[in-house]
Amino acid sequence: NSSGTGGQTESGASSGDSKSSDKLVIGFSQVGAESEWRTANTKSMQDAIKAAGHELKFSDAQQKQENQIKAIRSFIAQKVDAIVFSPVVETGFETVLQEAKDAGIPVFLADRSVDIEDDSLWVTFLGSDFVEEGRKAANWLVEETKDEEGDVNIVELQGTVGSAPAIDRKEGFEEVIKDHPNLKIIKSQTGDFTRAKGKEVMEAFLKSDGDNIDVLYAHNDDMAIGAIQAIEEYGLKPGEDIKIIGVDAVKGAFEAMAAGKMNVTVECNPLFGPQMVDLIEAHLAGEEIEKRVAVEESMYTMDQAEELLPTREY
Amino acid sequence: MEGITKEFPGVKALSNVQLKLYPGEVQALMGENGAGKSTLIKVLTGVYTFDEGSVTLEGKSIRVTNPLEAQNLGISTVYQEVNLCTNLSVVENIFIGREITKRGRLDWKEMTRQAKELLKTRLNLSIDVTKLLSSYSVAIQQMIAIARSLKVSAKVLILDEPTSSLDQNEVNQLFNVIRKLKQEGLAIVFVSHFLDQIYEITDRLTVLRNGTWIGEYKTNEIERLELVSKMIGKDLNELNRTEKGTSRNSFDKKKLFLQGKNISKKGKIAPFDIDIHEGEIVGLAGLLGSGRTELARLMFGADKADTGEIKITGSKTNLSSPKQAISNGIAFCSENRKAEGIIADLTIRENMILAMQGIQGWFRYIPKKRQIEIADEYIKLLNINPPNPEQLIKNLSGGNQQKVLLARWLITNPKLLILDEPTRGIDVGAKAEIQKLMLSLSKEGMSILFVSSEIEEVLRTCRKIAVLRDHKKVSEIENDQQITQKDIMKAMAGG
Amino acid sequence: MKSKLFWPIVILLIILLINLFFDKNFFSIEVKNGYLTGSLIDILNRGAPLLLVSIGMTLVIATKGVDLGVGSVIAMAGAVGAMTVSGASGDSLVPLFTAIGLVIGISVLTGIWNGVLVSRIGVQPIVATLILMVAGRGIAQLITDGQIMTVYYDPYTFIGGGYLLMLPFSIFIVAAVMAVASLLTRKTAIGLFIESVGTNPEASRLSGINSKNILLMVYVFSGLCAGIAGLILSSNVASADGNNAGLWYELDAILAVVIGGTSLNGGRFHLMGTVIGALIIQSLTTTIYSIGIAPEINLVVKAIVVLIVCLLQSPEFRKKVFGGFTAKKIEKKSEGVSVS
Amino acid sequence: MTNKLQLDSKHLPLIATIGLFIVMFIFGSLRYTGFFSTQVFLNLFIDNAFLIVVAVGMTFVILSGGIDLSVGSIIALTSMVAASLTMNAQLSPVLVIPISLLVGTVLGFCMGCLIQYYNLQPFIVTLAGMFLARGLCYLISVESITIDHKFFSFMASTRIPVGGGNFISISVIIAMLVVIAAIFIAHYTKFGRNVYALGGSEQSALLMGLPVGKTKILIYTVSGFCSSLAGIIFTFYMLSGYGLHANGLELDTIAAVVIGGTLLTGGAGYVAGSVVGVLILGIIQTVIVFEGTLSSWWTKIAIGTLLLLFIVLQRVIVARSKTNQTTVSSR
Ligand SMILES: Nc1ncnc2c1ncn2[C@@H]1O[C@H](COP(=O)(O)OP(=O)(O)OP(=O)(O)O)[C@@H](O)[C@H]1O
Ligand SMILES: Nc1ncnc2c1ncn2[C@@H]1O[C@H](COP(=O)(O)OP(=O)(O)OP(=O)(O)O)[C@@H](O)[C@H]1O
Ligand SMILES: [Mg+2]
Ligand SMILES: [Mg+2]
Repeated sequence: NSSGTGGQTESGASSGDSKSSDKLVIGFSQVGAESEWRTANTKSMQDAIKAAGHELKFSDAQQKQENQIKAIRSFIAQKVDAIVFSPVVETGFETVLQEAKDAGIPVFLADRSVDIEDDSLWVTFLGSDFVEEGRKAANWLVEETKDEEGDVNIVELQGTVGSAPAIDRKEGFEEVIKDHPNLKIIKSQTGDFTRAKGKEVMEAFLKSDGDNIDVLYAHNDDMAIGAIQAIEEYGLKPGEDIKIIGVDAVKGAFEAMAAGKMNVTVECNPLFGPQMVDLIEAHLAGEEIEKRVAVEESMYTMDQAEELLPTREY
Repeated sequence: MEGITKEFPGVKALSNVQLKLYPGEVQALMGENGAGKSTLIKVLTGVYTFDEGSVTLEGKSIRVTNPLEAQNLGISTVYQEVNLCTNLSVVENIFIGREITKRGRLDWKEMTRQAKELLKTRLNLSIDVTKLLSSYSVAIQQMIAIARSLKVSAKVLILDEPTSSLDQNEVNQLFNVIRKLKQEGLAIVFVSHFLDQIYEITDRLTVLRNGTWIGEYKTNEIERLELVSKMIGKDLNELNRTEKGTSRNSFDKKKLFLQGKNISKKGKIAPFDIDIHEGEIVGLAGLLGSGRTELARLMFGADKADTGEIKITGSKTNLSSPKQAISNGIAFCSENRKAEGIIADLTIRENMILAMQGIQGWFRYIPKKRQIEIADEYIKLLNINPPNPEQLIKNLSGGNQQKVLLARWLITNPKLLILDEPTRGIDVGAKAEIQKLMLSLSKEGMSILFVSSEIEEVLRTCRKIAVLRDHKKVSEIENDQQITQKDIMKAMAGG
Repeated sequence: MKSKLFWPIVILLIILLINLFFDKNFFSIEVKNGYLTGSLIDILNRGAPLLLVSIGMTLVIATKGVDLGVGSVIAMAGAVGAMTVSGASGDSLVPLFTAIGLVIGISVLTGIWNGVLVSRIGVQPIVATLILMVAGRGIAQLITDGQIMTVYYDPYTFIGGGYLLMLPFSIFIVAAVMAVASLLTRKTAIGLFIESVGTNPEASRLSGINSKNILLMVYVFSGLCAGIAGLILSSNVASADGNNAGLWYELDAILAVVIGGTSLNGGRFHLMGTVIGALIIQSLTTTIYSIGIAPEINLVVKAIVVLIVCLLQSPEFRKKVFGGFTAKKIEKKSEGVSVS
Repeated sequence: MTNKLQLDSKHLPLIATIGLFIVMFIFGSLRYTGFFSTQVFLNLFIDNAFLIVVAVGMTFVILSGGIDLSVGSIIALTSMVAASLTMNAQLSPVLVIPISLLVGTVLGFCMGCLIQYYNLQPFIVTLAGMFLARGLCYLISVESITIDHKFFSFMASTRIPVGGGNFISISVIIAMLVVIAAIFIAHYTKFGRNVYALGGSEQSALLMGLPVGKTKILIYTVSGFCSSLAGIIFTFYMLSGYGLHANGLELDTIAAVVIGGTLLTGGAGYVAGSVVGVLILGIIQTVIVFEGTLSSWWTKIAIGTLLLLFIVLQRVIVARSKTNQTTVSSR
């Protein structure tokens, strides 16, 4: 939060030349509004662009790639100064990005990258590394259970089947635990990133495996929160009987951690709007920019929760 | 066809029935409503498969499993209910299944030409054949169905009640066609409840009763009354026919029930006036498409009138929906049984009480026991077969469906009953019953607006006859002893 | 009627028995923390929202319509409910009843909206309700401001998570709605009117039935059912998620109705069949979760089960498959179309 | 069909729809800079080529009184099959394209057979087909597969100039060919007329001796084929195969067909109408993107509102002129 406004003034001061003080028209194509995280991300972008005095053309793709391509085409037709977009999927944007390039409009990727050989098609990718998030989660678990004698039984709540965060968070997590044979994923099922599904699936897990479950790894906090309710209703203590790992670090997760019901959440920071605006302005001012810019992220555990809770924005 | 047996769940529709057809002859299939005529035809054309029996065509044993096969074998059929696609144009309905193609594409020009010609020359009908079938009345649709069946080069032509909503002119036209086909060596099956027609056109008759075969006779060798008694299985004397004299019932012409002034609907019917007294039976006569149905619909609020006002027992009333009409004591039995009458998936009982329940509203539900009582009462009154109130109406024979619809309206005990071709497809015995019923109802004070293509029937029952021509009411005739069919016909045809 | 229910029940039993194979205690119901618990009760509890929506959907389908808006109504109802009680705390029941009142109000309103479009303006049901399906989710998010709204007010969570007489409260809600629906359709003329309007609207109109009001009513009822389902769902997870709550419920509900033996062509409807259909779907979902089927093949499994269910209900299929052994028996029952 | 006289009542929904589309285009042009250009109009075709193709297939299904929910999933499956054959199995497009086209065709055929022979409801059979096709995608791969192949890139990026610096894509040409073929099939072949008859009344069609079973199976096969063809176009468009592609597309397609004036009960409607329906959905989206200030939820509400506006106006126009018409329609 503090970095938000801070970054803003900084950039305004640094770019003194006429080009970037011009009002820019920035087209932003968002994936959708499927989660709190996404909404926070959208808001951050909107606020940052407005605060910098630029004009925003916003388009919501409703989770559909074809809509996103259409939106980018329309941005080109409207001759915007820059296009920012969070690709729904990694693949399939060559054609339209080529059109943008031909029209001389720079493209910035947010949150997720694209899988295209020709990296001249976009300026930079600013976003989180989902695989790394999975690794972080696993590393925490490895650390936490290093004294444990027997098997540690893990259940996994996956995100939407086929979505990039689900695939990557699973991959990163498995990559780490495969060196620790006592860590075992005994059940893995999709909870579609939602609370209701998370709860429902966890309920079924508990019915079939009940007291064997030691750890829950959820691909996002929402599913973890749903699962916590299921665990409580089942009569176990979340956070103690079953350790809970989430990803995203949304406010709800902090509340759960503060109440001692959740152990850890890996941050996936959506508030990179100001950072993005800086990058756009820098690029248009002719500065050289790295192809991959990481968003600053960390990990929060139960003991930090109480103190950080009031500062969380999303 | 030999030893045909067909069983529906709970009903043995045909048992050991035979039917022989000879080239160059017209064979009549006779029987009461529900005797099994239509079923026999459907078995022959592969709509139903039969349980036992055999069918031979030109010495070869055949087993038809669908109508397409039947057509390919040279059996062309007009089914009882008009079975055409109302969403297609008339040309398409005539040609679909045997379209004319030119260089791989359908040749609409040619088909339109041929269709026009066919209707004109064969049936003397000149209509716009590119219009949708739904824009034509049931009668016209029936003619088109006949035209379609003529289009095939067939060996066997089956006509299941083709004349039920045609008037005399059209029937004559059809008979001319049939005679011609007969000469060409076709074997023709003709079903009708009009004895006059049977005697006029057929050579032989096969009589069915209750799904059993009664006998085959040469038409000119059997007396009318004998035939009827064969059909209904009762002695002749029991069949007391309504005499013309009794119909001219005396009623006081003092109480006016409905008074319509200057009612019209653009493109449908020119402004007309109409008075209906309590206990009066008013007939509507006219040629095909003269606007009788349209007039009747306006009186019921099924269509909204553009102009005019209606007074019921003296006070001005707005009839803009059927519901309003019904609450004013008006009932309307449509000529289009299939589209506007039956609720196919419901039972006899439910179909019967529907209008009554409509009056009672959502919450004053007629208790089931009462429903069954009512249904049983009318099943008995109208002699509906099968007498099971829980049978689905779609499984009933055409005539029996008609009776159920009649019952639906009788149950509401209306003050004015509008009947559009109520005797369509009803057998001789039942027809007489219904006419008798109409008279006795009118004696009790019920007014009836009666539309029929049978002038004789109108003459027999009606006190007053309104004649329509070209969507216009042309005259109103008081029916007294001197009036004959000829007079009415003259008025209908004009000139 | 009886035979319509036979195959759905058999299928439900088969699915449950498959579970028994994996989990010996599947059918056992025990008392835990003072409540009855067990997989069967879970299925009922979890399935409550789907059951409700399907019951409403049955009546809509009986009029030859379909209501695609139910998922969005669920989301809106949850959002409204959660928002109303979001500030509340403590044990005062006033916010709870306000929430319930508002939800019922909103869902009736959505029903009127759909009903008016279909019955008065004459829009085809699938498109009319598609409008609400799209816009409703937007409205739900507008209410929650795109956030997942969490509720910290215990009475609210009772609706979807509480217990009464040792059983989940949601089961009682379903039972009540089902009872109302059955009474309305079988003890009043409404059922008859729905079936007649669904079979032949024109003939019904000419018989003096106000088919417009019947249509309006079924959409209102469907909206109401969806609204209550939304309340249960949102209360159960103590939060409201405008974007995801009730997603794809419309398809599951239609599926339940059809499995239950009601035809999409309108006419006869079978409420009890729908209930069994919904239970089949819920049991299937639960089974997939609990026997550990990989998420990638969830859909394939679901597709196969749906197909089997439909095939078993098809007389033509049964004749072909079982015809060999029980030809005689079936022939007698069948419509008389001979086998040979 | 050939008769000019028919240009009245039957074509009215279609004419109303086209009229509304033009109004919308004018509205957009007046309101947004850059909207009034040939390219924006052509983009509607470029971006919706696949939707046009599925809508064409769906039109036949709906005309016959059925429904096909599997189209979106078949697009995804086709893209997945094409991608994995090209990238994993390294097959040449000469093989890949026909095989991929077979995917939907075969699935459609099977669904048609189930519907016909076992008398199942199309809604359910195609719903199962929808689950199955999407499930099969995940069996091939849960991740998306990028296609990196000369042929596909060529198909994707070739621009066919149409004058004035405007261009269309190859997919648009394919889509237009499909539309022309479909219009021909619908009106000038026996199959086409049988579809209409079937939609009017299946029972009548049967009694009239039409090959109902064959027609039905063929209809679903055609729809499956169109979905697969759309899948190929979609693959050109996306240059990837992915299990989540075209999620929920079936409803868009049905909406497009119905907005285009086809009755869901079957028997009445036009292929050309569906194309206009697709364009209308497209222009709604374009307007919203050009507006560019709507949040995610307002976007949804706006789509709903515009859809409502369209449908109600269409209804009003049609109803208005119906009352001026002389004929009674029985529906
Ligand atoms: N699908 C069916 N299911 C059950 N019963 C049927 C079915 N179709 C016909 N029936 C029964 O078969 C019997 C014969 O009916 P059919 O239609 O052949 O009579 P019909 O002689 O043509 O009478 P009508 O003169 O009234 O047309 C009737 O009792 C009818 O109820
Ligand atoms: N000979 C015809 N030529 C053209 N159109 C006709 C003809 N006959 C009927 N129609 C059309 O059918 C419509 C229905 O007519 P209507 O039902 O009022 O006739 P009707 O007098 O009841 O005769 P019937 O019931 O014997 O058909 C008319 O409005 C007209 O458009
Ligand atoms: Mg008959
Ligand atoms: Mg008439």
